[in-house]
This record gives sequence, C-alpha cells and structure tokens, in this order.
Amino acid sequence: MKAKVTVMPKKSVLDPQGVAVRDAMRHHGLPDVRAVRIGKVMEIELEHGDEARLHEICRDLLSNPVIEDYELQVER
Amino acid sequence: MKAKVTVMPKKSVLDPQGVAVRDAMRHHGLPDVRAVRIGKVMEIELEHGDEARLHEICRDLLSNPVIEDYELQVER
Amino acid sequence: MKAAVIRFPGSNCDQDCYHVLKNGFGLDTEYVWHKEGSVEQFDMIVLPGGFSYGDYLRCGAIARYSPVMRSVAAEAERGKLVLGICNGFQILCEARLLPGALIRNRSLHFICEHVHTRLENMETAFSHAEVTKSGGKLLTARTGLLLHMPIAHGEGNYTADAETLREINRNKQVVLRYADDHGAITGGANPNGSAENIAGITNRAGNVFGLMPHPERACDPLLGSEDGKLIFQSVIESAKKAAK
Amino acid sequence: MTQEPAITPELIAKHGITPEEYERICSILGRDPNFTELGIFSVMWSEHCSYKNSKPELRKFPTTGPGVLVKAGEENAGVIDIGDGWAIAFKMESHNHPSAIEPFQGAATGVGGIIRDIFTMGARPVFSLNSLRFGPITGNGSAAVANNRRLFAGVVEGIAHYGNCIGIPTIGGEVYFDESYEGNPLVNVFCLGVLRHEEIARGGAVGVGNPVFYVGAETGRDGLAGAAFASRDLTEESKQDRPAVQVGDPFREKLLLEACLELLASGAVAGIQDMGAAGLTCSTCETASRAGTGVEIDLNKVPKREPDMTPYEIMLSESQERMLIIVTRGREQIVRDIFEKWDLPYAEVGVVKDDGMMRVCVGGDVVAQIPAHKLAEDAPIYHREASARPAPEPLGTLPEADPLAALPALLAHPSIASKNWVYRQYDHMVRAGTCVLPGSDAAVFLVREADKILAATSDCNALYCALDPREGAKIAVAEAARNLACSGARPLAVTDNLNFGNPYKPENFWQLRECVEGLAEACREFGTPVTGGNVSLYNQSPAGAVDPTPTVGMVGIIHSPAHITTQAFKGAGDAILLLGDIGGEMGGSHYVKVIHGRKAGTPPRLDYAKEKRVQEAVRSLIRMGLVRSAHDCSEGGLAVALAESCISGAEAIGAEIDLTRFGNLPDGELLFNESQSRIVISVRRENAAAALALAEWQGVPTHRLGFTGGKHLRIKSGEREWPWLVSDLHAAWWNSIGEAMEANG
Ligand SMILES: Nc1ncnc2c1ncn2[C@@H]1O[C@H](COP(=O)(O)OP(=O)(O)O)[C@@H](O)[C@H]1O
Ligand SMILES: [Mg+2]
Repeated sequence: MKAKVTVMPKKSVLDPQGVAVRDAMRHHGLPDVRAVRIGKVMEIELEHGDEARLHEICRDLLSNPVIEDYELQVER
Repeated sequence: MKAKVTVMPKKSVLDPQGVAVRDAMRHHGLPDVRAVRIGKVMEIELEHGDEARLHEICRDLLSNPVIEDYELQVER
Repeated sequence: MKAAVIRFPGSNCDQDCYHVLKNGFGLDTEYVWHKEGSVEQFDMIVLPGGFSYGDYLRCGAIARYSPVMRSVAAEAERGKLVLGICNGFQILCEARLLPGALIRNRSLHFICEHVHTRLENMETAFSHAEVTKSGGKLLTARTGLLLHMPIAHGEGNYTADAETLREINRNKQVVLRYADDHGAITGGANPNGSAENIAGITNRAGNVFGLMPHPERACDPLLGSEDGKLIFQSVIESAKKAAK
Repeated sequence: MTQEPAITPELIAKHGITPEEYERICSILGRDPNFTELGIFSVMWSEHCSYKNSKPELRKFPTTGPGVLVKAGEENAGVIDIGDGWAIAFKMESHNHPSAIEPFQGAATGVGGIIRDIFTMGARPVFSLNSLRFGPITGNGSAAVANNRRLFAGVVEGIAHYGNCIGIPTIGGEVYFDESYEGNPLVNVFCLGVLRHEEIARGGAVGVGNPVFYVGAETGRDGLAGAAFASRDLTEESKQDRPAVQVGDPFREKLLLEACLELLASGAVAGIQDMGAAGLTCSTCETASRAGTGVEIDLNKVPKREPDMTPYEIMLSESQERMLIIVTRGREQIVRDIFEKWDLPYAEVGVVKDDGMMRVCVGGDVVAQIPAHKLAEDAPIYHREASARPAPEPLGTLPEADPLAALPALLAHPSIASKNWVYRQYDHMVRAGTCVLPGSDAAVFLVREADKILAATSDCNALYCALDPREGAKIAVAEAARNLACSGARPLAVTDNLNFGNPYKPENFWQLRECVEGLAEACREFGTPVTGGNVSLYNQSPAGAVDPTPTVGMVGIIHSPAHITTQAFKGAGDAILLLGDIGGEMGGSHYVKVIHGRKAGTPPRLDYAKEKRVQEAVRSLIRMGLVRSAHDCSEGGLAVALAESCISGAEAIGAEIDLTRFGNLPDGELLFNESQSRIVISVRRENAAAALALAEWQGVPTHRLGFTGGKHLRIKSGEREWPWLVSDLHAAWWNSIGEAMEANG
C-alpha cells in the first residue's frame, strides 16, 4: 500500500516561510504572486498497513494539530 | 490562477528526515512501513501568472535540481 | 588590497568575519549590502555565515538570487578569490559556484561544537599559509594537518552524486574532511553525515572555497583555538599576490 | 462596521474582570465601556500586564545602586553601568503557558519577546540564557514521560530555532526535571545587550504632534488575548485555546533588530516600545502614560495579514516582531528609508496628543477612548491572603545506600547530568565572544565592542524553595553569586523570574511572598540590585501548583582575561582544596530525592558572612593567579562537585581524595550533603600552602583534600574507600539525557 500525507499550516497561522518565498518569487519575474503557503508531503510505502492507525499517526506524529492540518490519501 | 508545486528529494539522495520518520512510525504501531520520503508542497495564488515562467521558477528557485525533482500542477 | 564581507538579510556572522579581517589581519575591509550591484573593486570576497532569508525554502536558495550575487559570480569567473563560510558555503552551492549540496544533518539536530578537520590539500589559495599563534607557536600548512574549529549548523550534510564526488577527489578539490583527534577519517568523527566526511571544497579552478566550520570563531586564544587564522592568512596572501 | 456584542455580566466575566473591577472601569470612563474597550482593559489589567497580585511584593526588591542607570520598572529593562561609558541591559521573561500548549513556538516566541525588550532599550543583544523545568523524562515509557520528553525536545528546538537564526548565542542556563512541572513546564529566557550610556532609548510618547509609526510584521489574529491566557490556570479546555498559539519569525526579527538599531543611531527616534503581550494596546497606552501625553492611532493604517479584522482583534492581537516608534516630527523620511532598506512593513498610524487619552480610531470614527495613564497604572492592586505551608516532613534516619552506586546514579540524574544534548543544539559561539562555553559554573563572554568580559548564570534550586521558600530563594541568589565567583567574576546585578501557582490560593501566595522577601534580602546582602524580571503565576497542572521557582539570573564582570576560571581540573599532580567546611545538611538534597525518593527535610541554611568570605577568598586567589580550577558544591554535594571537576574538561582527569580528617560522618552525609558556601579548587602543588594560608587568613576554613591524576576518582575516609573509574562517571553523566531523549517510544 502507498500513502501520501500532506501537512499544511492552518490558514489562521502565520507561515513565515511562505511569506519569504512569496517575496522572492515577486522579485523573480512573478510580481503578481498573491500568496504562498508551504507545507510537507510524505510518501509512505507500507506492506499492508491499516488506515485507521495511519490517521492516528498523522495526527500524533506527522502533523502538529495545534498549527497544522493534514490530508491523507491512500492507494492500494 | 492557483498553482501547486511538489518538491521531492531525488531517489538517489538520502533523506535523513524520511528515515527518522520511518523509524518513528515503526515504533508507533506501524512495523510494516517500508520507506518514507519527505518533500515540500507549495500552494501558490497568482493574479494571472504565466506557466512557462512558473516552470523556470520551479527549476531555479523552488527546487534544487542537484538533489530534488519538482512537479507543477496549475488550476485556473 | 580590499576585502568585502557580503551582508545578506539574515547574515549573522558578518560582524565576526569583519572583525577578524579588519582588526585581526589589519585588512582594509568593507561590508557590502546584498542589494549593491558590484564587488568589482574588491580583491577578495567573503560570504559569511548566518541564516540568509531565515534559511527558508533551502539554505542559501533565496540569497543566491540577491543582486550582488551576479557580480560575485562574474568576479569568481574572472578568478577572484571567494570564501564562503557555513551559510556562505550553502549559498555558493545553490549558486552552482561549487558542486554538490548541503542537506539536513543526519541527526536532524542543529549541532554546535568544536570539531577536528584534516587538511587534505595544502596547495590551494585557501590552505597553504603559515601563521604564528599568540605565544609564538607556528602553525604551518601541510597535508594531514588537523585544524580545530567550531561548527554550528543544521544543514551541513554534504552530498553530491558519485560522478561529482569522483571528480572533486580527482581534482583535489576537497580541502577539509572531518577527522578524529588522531586524524583518522571515521564515521564517528563525521558530525553531520557528509559524504566522505567532506567539510570544505573548492571549485575546479580553485578560486572559490566553501567550508562548514567557522574559522572566524577560531582566531583568538580566548576562544580556545587560533587554527582559523591559517585559512584567512592563506586567502589574504593569495589575494595580495593576485592584486599585484 | 461589524456588530459588536453587548456588554453583559457573562461577557465581563469571560474577560476575567470582576464586578468591582468593572465598577472601576466605568468610573474611569464615566460610562460603560464598549466591547473593544472591555477587551483593552481585560488585557491591561490581567496579571501578566498589571502585576495586580504581585506589585506590592515586587516593591520589596532593592532596585538602586551606584551602577544603576535605568531602574527596574522604569522602562522595558534595567540598565547597568559596566565602565568606560558602556552599559548593559538585561532581563528574564517567562513563556510557560504558551510552551505548554505548543512547546516549539511557545519557547521560540518567548526568545523573540525578550530580545525585543533588550533592543527596545537601544542595546545590541549579545547573548542569552535559558532556565527550564519539565516533568521527568526517564523511567517507564508512560504517556506522562513521553509527553514530558515531547515538551522538553520541543522547547529546546524552539529556543535553538529562534536564537540560532537571529544570531544571538545561547551560552548558558539550567534544566531541572521534577514531577511538579508535569504538564506545566517552566520556560524562562534571559537576554543581555550592550550599549553606550548616551544610547539608552526611552519608551515615552514625547513631543505632542510627533508621528507614531508601526514597524515590523503585519498584524494577524495571533495569540488573541494571550496575556489574559497567561493569567489563568492551565486547564484541559485552555489547552484547546488554539488561537493563543503565535508563530515566531526570527528572520523578520533579525531585520527588525538591525533596522531599529540603525534608526536609533540616526537620532530620529523620540520614543520606542516593543509590542509584546497585548501588542498595540500595551505599547500605545504605556508610551503615552510614561510621557504624560496621549496617543491617537487609526487602525485603517495598521498593516494587517488578514482581511476584516475587528478593532477588538487588532488591538488585542499578539502577532510577533512588531514595534511602535514615536518619531521626531520632520524625520519621517529617515524611518521610511531604513525600513525600506530592510524590506520591512512600516506605517505612520497615529500622532502624539496632549490630552492624555489613548484614542483608537477606524478612519473617522473613534472605537476606543481611554485615559492612558489610568489604563496603564491604575489597575487594581490586591493584597492576597497568605497562609504558611506545614513545615517539611523531617528526614529521620536515612537507610544505608552504597556510595559506589549512588554517585553514578546522581551524575546520571537528568537534573545533574551534563546538558550537552541541550546546548549542542544552541549556537553558543556566534558573535565570537564565548570564552567559557556551556558546561562550567558560569558562562563567560567577551563583549568586543566594549572590550569587557562578562560572566552570567541562572540558578534556582526549587526543591529547597518547596521545603523552605525563604531560605531557598536566598540560596538561589547565593549560588548564582558563587557560580560567578568561581568563574573569576564580581557580581553586578540580578534579574529574576518568579514562577508560582495560583495566587488566590493562600499557600501559593505565601510561597511567593516568602521567596520575594528571601530574594530581596539576599540581593541586598550581595549588593546586587534587581534590574527587572517577570512574574508568572497560575503555574498549575491538574496535579497542583509547581514547586515555587524564583529563577535568578545574575551578571558579573571579570577584570582581566587572566582571571577567567573554569570548573574542570587542568592536569595531573595539582593539589585539591576545599574552601569551607565539610558540612552535613541532608534536607532537600538531591541525594535524598534521587537515591531515597523523597523531597523532605529542612534545606541547608545560608550564612551570609560565611558565604561572602568564601566567594571573596576564591576571587582573590584567582586574582593572584593561584587557581587552576574552581567549582562550587551544589546539587549532589562534594562528591558530585569533585566528579564534575574530573569529567567536565577536554579529557577526564582522576583524583585521589582523603576525607579521613572529617571523622566518621555517615557515608551519605560525608559525600552528598548540600551545606552551602563550599568551593572545590585545584592549585599547583607548590602553591597549595600559600593558597591555604591566604584563604584561612581571609577567615575561610580550608582543607587539603588530595591531588588530581590517575584514571580513578578515589575517595578515602579512614577504613572506607570508594574508587570510581572517571571514564564510567563521564559516560553516566555525559550520555544520560541524550539516551533518554533518543530512546524511541
Ligand atoms: N538550558 C541550558 N542551556 C545552555 N546551557 C545550559 C543549560 N542548562 C545547563 N547549562 C549549562 O550546564 C552547566 C551546568 O549547569 P548547572 O548544573 O545548572 O550548573 P550549576 O549547578 O553550577 O548552576 C552550566 O554551564 C550551564 O550553563
Ligand atoms: Mg555551580
């Protein structure tokens, strides 16, 4: 089984990295960039793996629910 | 226009973070995790933006071809 | 004979480098703001350590596009001496002025400590000199010499593909490797997981040098080491020769 | 404009405002407050901003002295003269509650906040310390232990993230682990900056008609009402208090720091104030109040990160990396140029008025109008009821324990073990001034611009304070001064961080009062004025209040590089001397806690005269060039101090120690008692007699303990003999925290 976890900073939370990259892109011939938000992707390969457990791990280990949201996609 | 850029470490390049997360997952009740690779996602909002330029920026700024590959998805 | 210390937003070893060059070596030294167009008028260029642009995206990735970097690249092309320390090294790699890349430390932790590095090539413009330590002791460059300097980085793990590694070895571009206190290049002496314990390399032409250790933090007996002087003395002598 | 909620008793209560306080607000305004004004009062009158429960206590601190240039409380941080026209500004701040919710960001923004406090004074920050407390990280893989490790790891990473990026070395601190901090860690951060006397900046809105500038990061909905949040017990639902989480941006703050120092040097600044807790609210009314003026601002002009923010949200936001600057009229362009150079947002948001009002407008309409001085200074003050805790459980006779096993066990206890796992993650060498790295009694830093050598330490044995708050607080000051003395320094001044439980509980308030009085008395004795500090109350977890923890940060000066001294033995064949008596007090000792599992007994007594003689003696011996190493006895007593001197150097050095002369004290007392005023020094063999005579002549009982050298630390006393391989002791001490933290699960 393959799983893909995307972890993004919550909308309300400041994303300093996104701000810095937005400014860099504007200086870089894309003046019309409005906003950039930067998160993590994790590509996970499992023997079989159970989805419920994966969700727990996304919450407890792979993301920080206080400031981030996660999204889990599994393909068998 | 909205663009989504995914940047992953090249298969040939070691990914210390991925290894650490894999081990942590194994200790967290998913012993059958085979591999984890960790990359970045960037969600970009543009006024209009031209795709060719975006590709340049992905190659020159948002990723480092020496160690990373990128993937660009745009939705209008 | 004039030295430039480039200031990127987020550079934080700029003042330390400036102090060593200006007060330690009595060199005519100037800060150059990253928005400036040109470093043509300088004989040597130092890219100091720090967190340019907060290390956001990748260390050095954004700084590498600062206006001043065009001129730095051009001057490097013309053979001018460029020294990149820590974040400066990362910027030079991002700018493709040096081969390879620096990624996250194997331990994932930031590491600040004194390390030993072994001098692998004493023929470069950055590693050939002899300096007198306070108290009169001589420190003379020779292959195999151990230099004691601090490291302080979270992304100092040098990587390059096999071909590049073969090439930089073949061309003697590797100047420093992490070593144990007997000079052995061992896994245990490798603080960050760098390929082949690489701590510092030059470009093919030998006029651009990047290293992760901080020589500017090792130029004063009060700080526990003066070994960094050897690096600065070398590049200053080389720059003086070139300036003539 | 958006519809604001009506002011109901429930809403008032939700803002933590009592009916009496509400009455006071109405009489100040001569009317009922609107929603925005209510919010403004709630943060300004929160414990965090108003110190309403601790102010009467803080007045007991000595705040004056020959070297004091700016007194505590006057400005954002006190300023102390260090000679030749140079001065230092330093302060300690807590971020306990935010760190409990989100350890990484909580600790990071704490560092950012204290750094702003320092450069607001016009000083360039040159180093930091950090004082940390967590629940136990060793033992069974229980959920509690796992959570303590998560908090510890996150806090250390957060401090590293912010301090390393901004380029201010973190050169020292302390870390303790105890059950009482479970779920409510203590995160106290200290920063010190240097400046010329004439560079001292003030936080007053002076000069009617001067423009008011907002500089730094845009305002978002971060940390809404964090100040109020820090003034409540940590409950399960407050952990759901998500909006209180702020994200720090050390890169932005680095730019802000450089831009502000550049602007201050330009002479364009009439007044400057950082936006900490209660952001815009606090900075506007405090600058006005200090200068006896008024300030009017227009929220439309405030740079914002998010659309449709209400006045309430903007005024209470705690977004980081922002400053308020009052500019001398006519110099506005200088501000624009500098902040454009540094690519930082800035805006002229208001003007200084003469009517004493804090007036907040949105375009044309006034949304809040409050007498600034009354808002900033007339918060209610409460004299809380105090009731003494029962005296500590007496020790009784302790069961036998094998010293051979006890010493390594003590050295491996995370509170005593080497903190290298922590400070290795901190850049403690940037600014190329750290002469004594973390790992000795005090950190020593060469301030190049001033050519001065400073020593700094933070100390507090909260176990003593739990058993006897007054004596414990006195000892915290004495130990800090002793750590400085051992490094060759003379103490200059103190900053403190008072960490206690809910003050409405009489026992907690009694602890607070006892500790303050103990600190105040000791600071007078050692001639170290208190330049400022911070109070953090409501440090409670469901289990109850944390141990009373009055953290002391002390700074001293070393007059010559030759006087810099460290705790590690320097070579074989040196004579080892003990300055002070062998002692015998076991109450509150780590031996009793770690080996016998009890927090019990009366902690050691402090004798000021004796303590001062010992510190004076070690300083003069150092000045005469006799001392090769000096280390005070603290947690774990004489045996731990000796072991640390053996193993904390570049390579471990053994020692042969004979304690026979001290008669037949029981093993535990002999080796591990924590009597105060004791320092272990090593001197060249040929200097031993002279050093001994000199110390005795200064009225300090001094004893030859033995010699350095060999592979063992061997302690004899009559028939008794205990040999330890120093390599074993080193391993136990050096690796213990790393092993606990890298252990999975
Ligand atoms: N959180 C920390 N950050 C940096 N250094 C630390 C920290 N905690 C402890 N240290 C360093 O470890 C050494 C020992 O600390 P501690 O046991 O508190 O010393 P002492 O008992 O003499 O006060 C000191 O040099 C101290 O600065
Ligand atoms: Mg000590």
